[in-house]
Amino acid sequence: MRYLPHSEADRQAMLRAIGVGAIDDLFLDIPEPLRVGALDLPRRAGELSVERTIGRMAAKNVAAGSVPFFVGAGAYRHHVPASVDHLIQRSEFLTSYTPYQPEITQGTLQVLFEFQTQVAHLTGMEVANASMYDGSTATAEAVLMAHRVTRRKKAVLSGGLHPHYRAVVEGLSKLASDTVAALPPDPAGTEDILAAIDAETSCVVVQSPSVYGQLIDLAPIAQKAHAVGALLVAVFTEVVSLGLVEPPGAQGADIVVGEGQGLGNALSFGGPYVGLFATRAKYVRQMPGRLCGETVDADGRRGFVLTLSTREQHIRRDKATSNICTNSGLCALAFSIHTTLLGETGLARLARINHMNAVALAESLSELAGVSVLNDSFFNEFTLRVPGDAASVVEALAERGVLGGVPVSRLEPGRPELADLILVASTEINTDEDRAAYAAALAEVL
Amino acid sequence: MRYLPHSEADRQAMLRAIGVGAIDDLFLDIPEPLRVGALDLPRRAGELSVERTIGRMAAKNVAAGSVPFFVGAGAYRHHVPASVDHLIQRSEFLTSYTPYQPEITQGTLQVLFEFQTQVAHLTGMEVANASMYDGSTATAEAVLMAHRVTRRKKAVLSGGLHPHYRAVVEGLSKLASDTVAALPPDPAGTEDILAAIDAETSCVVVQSPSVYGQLIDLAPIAQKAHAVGALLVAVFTEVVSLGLVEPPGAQGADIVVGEGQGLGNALSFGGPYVGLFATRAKYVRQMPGRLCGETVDADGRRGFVLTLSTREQHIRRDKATSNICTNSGLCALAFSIHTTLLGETGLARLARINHMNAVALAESLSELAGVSVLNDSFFNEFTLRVPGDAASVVEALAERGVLGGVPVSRLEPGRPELADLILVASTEINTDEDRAAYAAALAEVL
Amino acid sequence: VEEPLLFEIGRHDVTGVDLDEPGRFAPRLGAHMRRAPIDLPGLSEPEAVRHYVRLSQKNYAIDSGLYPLGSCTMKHNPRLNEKMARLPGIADIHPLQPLSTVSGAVELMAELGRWLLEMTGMRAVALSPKAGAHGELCGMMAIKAAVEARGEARPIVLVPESAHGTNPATAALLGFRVVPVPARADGTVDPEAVRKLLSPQVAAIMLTNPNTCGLFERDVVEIARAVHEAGAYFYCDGANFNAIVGKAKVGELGVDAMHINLHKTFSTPHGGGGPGAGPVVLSHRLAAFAPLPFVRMEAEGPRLVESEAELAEGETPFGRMVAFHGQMGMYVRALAYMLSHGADGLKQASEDAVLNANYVRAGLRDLFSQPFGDRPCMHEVLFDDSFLDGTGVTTLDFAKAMIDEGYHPMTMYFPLVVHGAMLIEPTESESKASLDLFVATLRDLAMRARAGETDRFKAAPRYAPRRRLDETRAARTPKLKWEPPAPFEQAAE
Amino acid sequence: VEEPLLFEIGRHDVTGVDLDEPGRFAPRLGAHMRRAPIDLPGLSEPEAVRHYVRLSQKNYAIDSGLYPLGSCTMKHNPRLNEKMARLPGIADIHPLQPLSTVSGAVELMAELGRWLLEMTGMRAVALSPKAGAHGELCGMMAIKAAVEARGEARPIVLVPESAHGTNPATAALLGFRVVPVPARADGTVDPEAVRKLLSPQVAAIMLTNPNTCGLFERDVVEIARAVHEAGAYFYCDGANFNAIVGKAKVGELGVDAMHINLHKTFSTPHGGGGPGAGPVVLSHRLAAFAPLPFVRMEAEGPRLVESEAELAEGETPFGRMVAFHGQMGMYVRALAYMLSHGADGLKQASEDAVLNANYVRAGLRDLFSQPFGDRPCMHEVLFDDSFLDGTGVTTLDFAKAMIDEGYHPMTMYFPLVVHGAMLIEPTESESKASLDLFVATLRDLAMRARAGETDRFKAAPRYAPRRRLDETRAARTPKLKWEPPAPFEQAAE
Repeated sequence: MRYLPHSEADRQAMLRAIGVGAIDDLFLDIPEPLRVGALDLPRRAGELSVERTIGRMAAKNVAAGSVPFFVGAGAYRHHVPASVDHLIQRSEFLTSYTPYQPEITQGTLQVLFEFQTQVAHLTGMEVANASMYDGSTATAEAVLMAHRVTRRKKAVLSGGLHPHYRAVVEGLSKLASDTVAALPPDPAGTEDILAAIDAETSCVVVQSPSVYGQLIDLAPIAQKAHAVGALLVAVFTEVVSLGLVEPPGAQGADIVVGEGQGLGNALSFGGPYVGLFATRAKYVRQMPGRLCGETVDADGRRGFVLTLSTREQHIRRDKATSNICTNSGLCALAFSIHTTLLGETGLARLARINHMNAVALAESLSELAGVSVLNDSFFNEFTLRVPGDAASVVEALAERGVLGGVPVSRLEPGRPELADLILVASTEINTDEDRAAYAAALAEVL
Repeated sequence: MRYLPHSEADRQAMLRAIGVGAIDDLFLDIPEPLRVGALDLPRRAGELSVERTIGRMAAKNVAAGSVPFFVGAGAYRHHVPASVDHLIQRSEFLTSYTPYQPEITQGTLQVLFEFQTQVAHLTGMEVANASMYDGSTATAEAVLMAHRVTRRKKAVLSGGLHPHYRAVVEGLSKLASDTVAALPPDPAGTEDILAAIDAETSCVVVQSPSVYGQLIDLAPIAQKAHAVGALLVAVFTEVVSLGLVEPPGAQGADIVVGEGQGLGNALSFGGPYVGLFATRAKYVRQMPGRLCGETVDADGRRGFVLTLSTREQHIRRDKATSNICTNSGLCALAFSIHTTLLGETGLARLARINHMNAVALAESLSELAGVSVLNDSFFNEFTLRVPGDAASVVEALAERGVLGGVPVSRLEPGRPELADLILVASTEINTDEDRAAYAAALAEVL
Repeated sequence: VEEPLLFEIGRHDVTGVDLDEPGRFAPRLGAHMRRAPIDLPGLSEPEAVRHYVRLSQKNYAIDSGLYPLGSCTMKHNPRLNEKMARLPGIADIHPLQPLSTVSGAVELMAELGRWLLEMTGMRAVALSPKAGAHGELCGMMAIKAAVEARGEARPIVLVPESAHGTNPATAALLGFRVVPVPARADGTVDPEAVRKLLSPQVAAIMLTNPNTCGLFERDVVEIARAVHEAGAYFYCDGANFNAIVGKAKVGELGVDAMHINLHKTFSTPHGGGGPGAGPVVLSHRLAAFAPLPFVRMEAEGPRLVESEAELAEGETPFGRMVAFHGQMGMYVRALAYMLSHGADGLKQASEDAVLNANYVRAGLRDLFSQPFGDRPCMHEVLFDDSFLDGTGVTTLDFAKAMIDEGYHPMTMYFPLVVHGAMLIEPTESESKASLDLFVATLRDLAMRARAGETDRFKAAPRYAPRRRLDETRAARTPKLKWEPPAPFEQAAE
Repeated sequence: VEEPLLFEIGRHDVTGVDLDEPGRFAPRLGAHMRRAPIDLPGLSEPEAVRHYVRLSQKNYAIDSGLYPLGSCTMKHNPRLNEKMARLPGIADIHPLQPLSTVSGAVELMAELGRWLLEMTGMRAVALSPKAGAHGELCGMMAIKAAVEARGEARPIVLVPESAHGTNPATAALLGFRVVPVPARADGTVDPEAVRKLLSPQVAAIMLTNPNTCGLFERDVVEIARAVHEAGAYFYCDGANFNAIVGKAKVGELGVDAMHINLHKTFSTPHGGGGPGAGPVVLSHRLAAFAPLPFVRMEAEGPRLVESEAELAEGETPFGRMVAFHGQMGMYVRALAYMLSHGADGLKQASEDAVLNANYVRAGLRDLFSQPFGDRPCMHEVLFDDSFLDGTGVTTLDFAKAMIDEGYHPMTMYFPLVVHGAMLIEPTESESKASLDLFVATLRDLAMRARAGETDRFKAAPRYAPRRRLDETRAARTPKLKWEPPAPFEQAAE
């Protein structure tokens, strides 16, 4: 087997050195009747065979890059520079462990320090951690953190929060005996969330742009929350929006969480992605996840280490702020490299192009009879109302080779009032031809 | 422009430091009327745009991996392990220069030393160089070297030599006023090359397996050549054959040259490839190309350097053994890694599989009426005689989605006696289904 | 060579991405336009490539040397897996594009599940957890849901002291009270001790097997029986599953839920700290509670069930662990690894992992001290620091001295049940020659420690990009992001 | 950390490639079966990856630091180009599969040719040469063919003494006699000197422009006129084309043939010594002689002409340089580079390259000595060793000391016309900050040399994987491949 270095002769020599006669003498602790004879699985296969097996599966999927593509709803197709993927595949990044031995992992550590700074700047917050699994789990952790900070147990969730995010928060809260007050779906951003905030509230969780694409004014919500001693948890699923819209930190958010996939990371059918998590400096010891900090070595030279680990499970065990014992290291690296390549100028321009493309698409599609855009303001995604069943429309578009978005019914099944809505995203990858193809296909389908 | 680090402010500051007012003040030596205004070419483009432009061109080609594929004739499609391409893309290999500063290029140098050893072992020769451009230019260099060694000027070329190789040798010889006696095409390996060797002969150049796939017994040719003071230059275009067939070194060859593409390197429409060049130790100072040798450093530790460079152009100028001042470094690295991964066991097995697949294909195709295999012995390629015009047959096969080989007429145009021949190769990439598809398509076409 | 911080070399007006400035258009941002700059320096591509290449050169990695981190399983990461994960039909598909356009992806998830279930002998699998600890959470949520479904309230979870910290942390996150289970003198759990702690208050036991001392819990079947008789569930921490693949099926041992770290057992890269993936296999007792989404095998093929609206009879998912469907990028790497090994290769890998650990044990047993006596271990071998008694050299010093010899240290001070623990896991990826050199180096260090060369250890590492770092300072005055240096005038004060 | 040779760690029965042993079949090898083993050790994949990763770590590279090799043009290698070269429609097409299945490849060659011709103002291009020196050979073969086509025999080629060694070597290879052209005191060629050497015996002059002293030959037009009047041809060595792309067209300067190193000017990677690519552009005087294969533009699109049977009126190729069609893998990288830059970016790159060289010149001019006076240079700046007079430090010592400062040395002792030459080419890829640090380091070294710290230079490098290597020993008793060590008994004698 190509991954196993031993020859048979090596194995025999090693068994002799250990002083046993056969390999099974090392497995004697496994009760005899429970030792496996053989697994009902195929035997080893060469690279060519594995490539063919997996290649066949891959070929059954429609790659986003092969069609006019407008799917978003929490994951976005952006162009990632070739150097990003090259760099993250460097052995020294790819095959390194968590940097617990800082003397020989300064590379990873400096990257994390730079990442934390970039995330803090992007979100307008004072401090960010070294990343979480993804946006949805970061949101759940933010709610738990708000409980710790406020010593309350009730989270209020906006109706613009991504339904999957809501489900993650609700599932955990239900089993942890916390309370969640989730407002009904709010496609147009018109809900009265202020009314839902009360003295029991630990935090109010608001997504902007919302899952429906609507941009939300967070400042009044922050004000109300703070007035009752609650925290504002601001969520985003499209990090590129931060290149153009006012950051949550400038609007009074206490915790900002979001999905970082849009920079540096492929769609990959939903994962791995990278959760971003930022907060105020005063809450740092209540924060979950890894943190990298600056210090000096024995010679006084600047260096970096994982720090404040007394919050973490491997030290504090059942008293930890979270059970999390990893970050999304390589995805964070990809995020950080892409952000570095863009810089201020590039990210702002990228965001403007995204917005322009979405505006152009919205204008073009809403010219069709019976079709309208629900949002008065949006970034690169909006909610489209179509005559008839949105899921069927999206399926019919797919048959015509256009991946036209996500029917809201897929995220919110069983709500007839949402059955005619499609979430439609457009990024810098879309060309005029893509938009024309969409409009033509939609006209044909309706 | 993303590859240019300067901001405009940087440029201005630098011009000031230099003491000139504008960039064109540094180009004053270019006569004014000859300074270019603007090139009639498009302006800069982002990655996405470049990917689309080149991707469109690429998409017009039929990738070998997407169809049953049987094309050889000097370039062979083998499966290259994924780790090979990963390793050669390491910055430290990919973006390093020729190892003229050995203290900081021991990586490249040790690879070359290992490569030279592998090539010497494979060919059965005493010494090999650090690689040439490709098999065809290595052959031309071998002829020039034979001229230097024998102080004669006439090369005899076998009719089994790849016609492109022959053309490269002939073109150079013609302009360098040397003589070439090229025997007529010899599909079945029946020529009497011994008769062409005389006292003027500097070398006789024989390919085995020949371009027609025929395996040639080199020993009697070596004997005759040596008897008249000439050298035997043995050529191969499929290095994988050396895993199964007797190496030229064991048959008396004086210089062995060949194409190494088959190990580690993609087809890439013909290049870059890697020429292999090996000879006897006594001729090493007449050898062209780079050589890496072992030595010690100032602390007595083993190390490697480029050596015997007094043969080379940058030292000897017009007295050099060749004008060559590069090798095919990265391709040689890929070759060496693939060979290391295979090892003795793997290469022998790979060669057996190739041979088995070619035998199975030959048997299957020659069952068709009017179709026959010309060769009595071959490795993974053979010459097929078909009824009618081979070029039309190959084109018709291509229309049916089978790339069935190379019509000999493409390499030897204007020879009606060869017009019904196809060179057909089969490697480990071919499945039973591929062979069945070929046989079915050929039956349909004939 | 030192590498500055991005913020010290980047400039706001430099970009490594060429984009055309959009033409005029009427924005629809409302009043939400960003008002202040972000403060994000940029680098051109050559600068960026060099920045990250140079940073990478300060890292140790499996590809550059043996990485004997016990419990972390730093094995070879095949490059084929990276290639497969980058196929457009895998990397470039959206989790919410029509299911009719991703049948291959669902098939891949089904196939991964099939392999995991056959290897473990379990009933159902929850693929979506994003890491091992997330898998633990998933498994314990399933257990809590099952307990609640029975109308019971069982507030206690039993956890041995040798467990990974994630075990008690996970239990606590769900509001459980953690009760420790003591270990026997031989490093394993005593079924009698468990039985004494069991009661109708106990929801589950969380056991690692093979355990963190590198030993197989030989009474696991008896423990499982006792747990089940008490109406509780058996959660197995699968961090060490790599020792027993093809040798024992946890389902047959009585386990109800176990997470599988795809990065440990199935070689997806650690990436400097993730991303991981932690699918959870579930017994028939818990299968119904598997969270959304999951793959259901139907006559027409596998089907991805995403919402409660699509549930069939008997499916009672406890909720959802993540947005979308989990770590496809890791699934494909793990599946490529499994397909490559096959049933025979997977078993061989377990055997070689155990062989290698015991070979290191055999090479060191006369000089190092084994806390539980000289007996075979599984895939990792545990030493304590008693062989350093009187030398003044601590486990930490010893580990840092390994850096100067070109090795990554082993896992230190874990498990907590052993004083000055040193946990060595060579994995199956190491050759005999590599282990011979490693053993020789450790022997040499041990002898130097005993010979009184204490300074060498206290000063270590000397040949690394940094010497020992001041972790106390980092924690006391946290500096968690770059701040511009004070202006010159102030700095000069 | 030392890395053993493959032959010291590999084993004949270990393989890193899984292949199934074929079943029984009747071989058709005749009597040609290999009789003895090859003697090729193998490594498993983890061992192989580590072997090559560790070897790579002993290399310097552009990606890890400034690489100021004059005349070699070590510029940034964009990763986009690597990605494009690996598209299946590029990497996985065979040179002899039916032309109907590779129209995109031919289109790519045509497009590359179009860019090269527009940038140079020439008539035709021969894409196939595999490297710069091979391109020289191609160009000189075209010239020789043209001379012969006129029924003439012109046995002499003029070459300035500052030329790359490949120039005289190439001319000699074709049987020409090389006659040197002296340089003026200012480092450029005097048209008068050329005129004096011209005669009906002279086939061509080979001139590098910008020349190897980093200077533009300002009398190039006059030289070209003289050469043409004498019935000879003007070959231009295009190694330094990168300084003038978008600034001057060599066709308008009177050049008849010039090779273009795609790896220098258009960023295809150097790869530790190749592969390169050396397309040759030809004037109307030589266009007809372009070798096979070439791309002909026809009404239906570009057509690849492979054989004499397909020639049109007036096409008289002198032969063929290589099997197949040349370096497609390099064509696509170069084209991606060109498309990325565009006309404006290519010009900017030339300007930045010249700007950077002059910035280094300005930073060093007071401490270093310029052999041809303090005047602007093109893309590289030449110093001689007179600033080291009396220090006991040679150019070589100085260069090796740069290694200890983390830099690759500049080109040394070339061009030969300058004593102790140091030729520095920073390329356009370096930032101002990078150059500032480089200049400061060189200034520091120069001052240390003058301060008498000779030992530091003589002992350099001290902080590299190896100290200075014994090149004499390597050449005197060449050891060009691995030999098994002598058995212990013998070795002990």
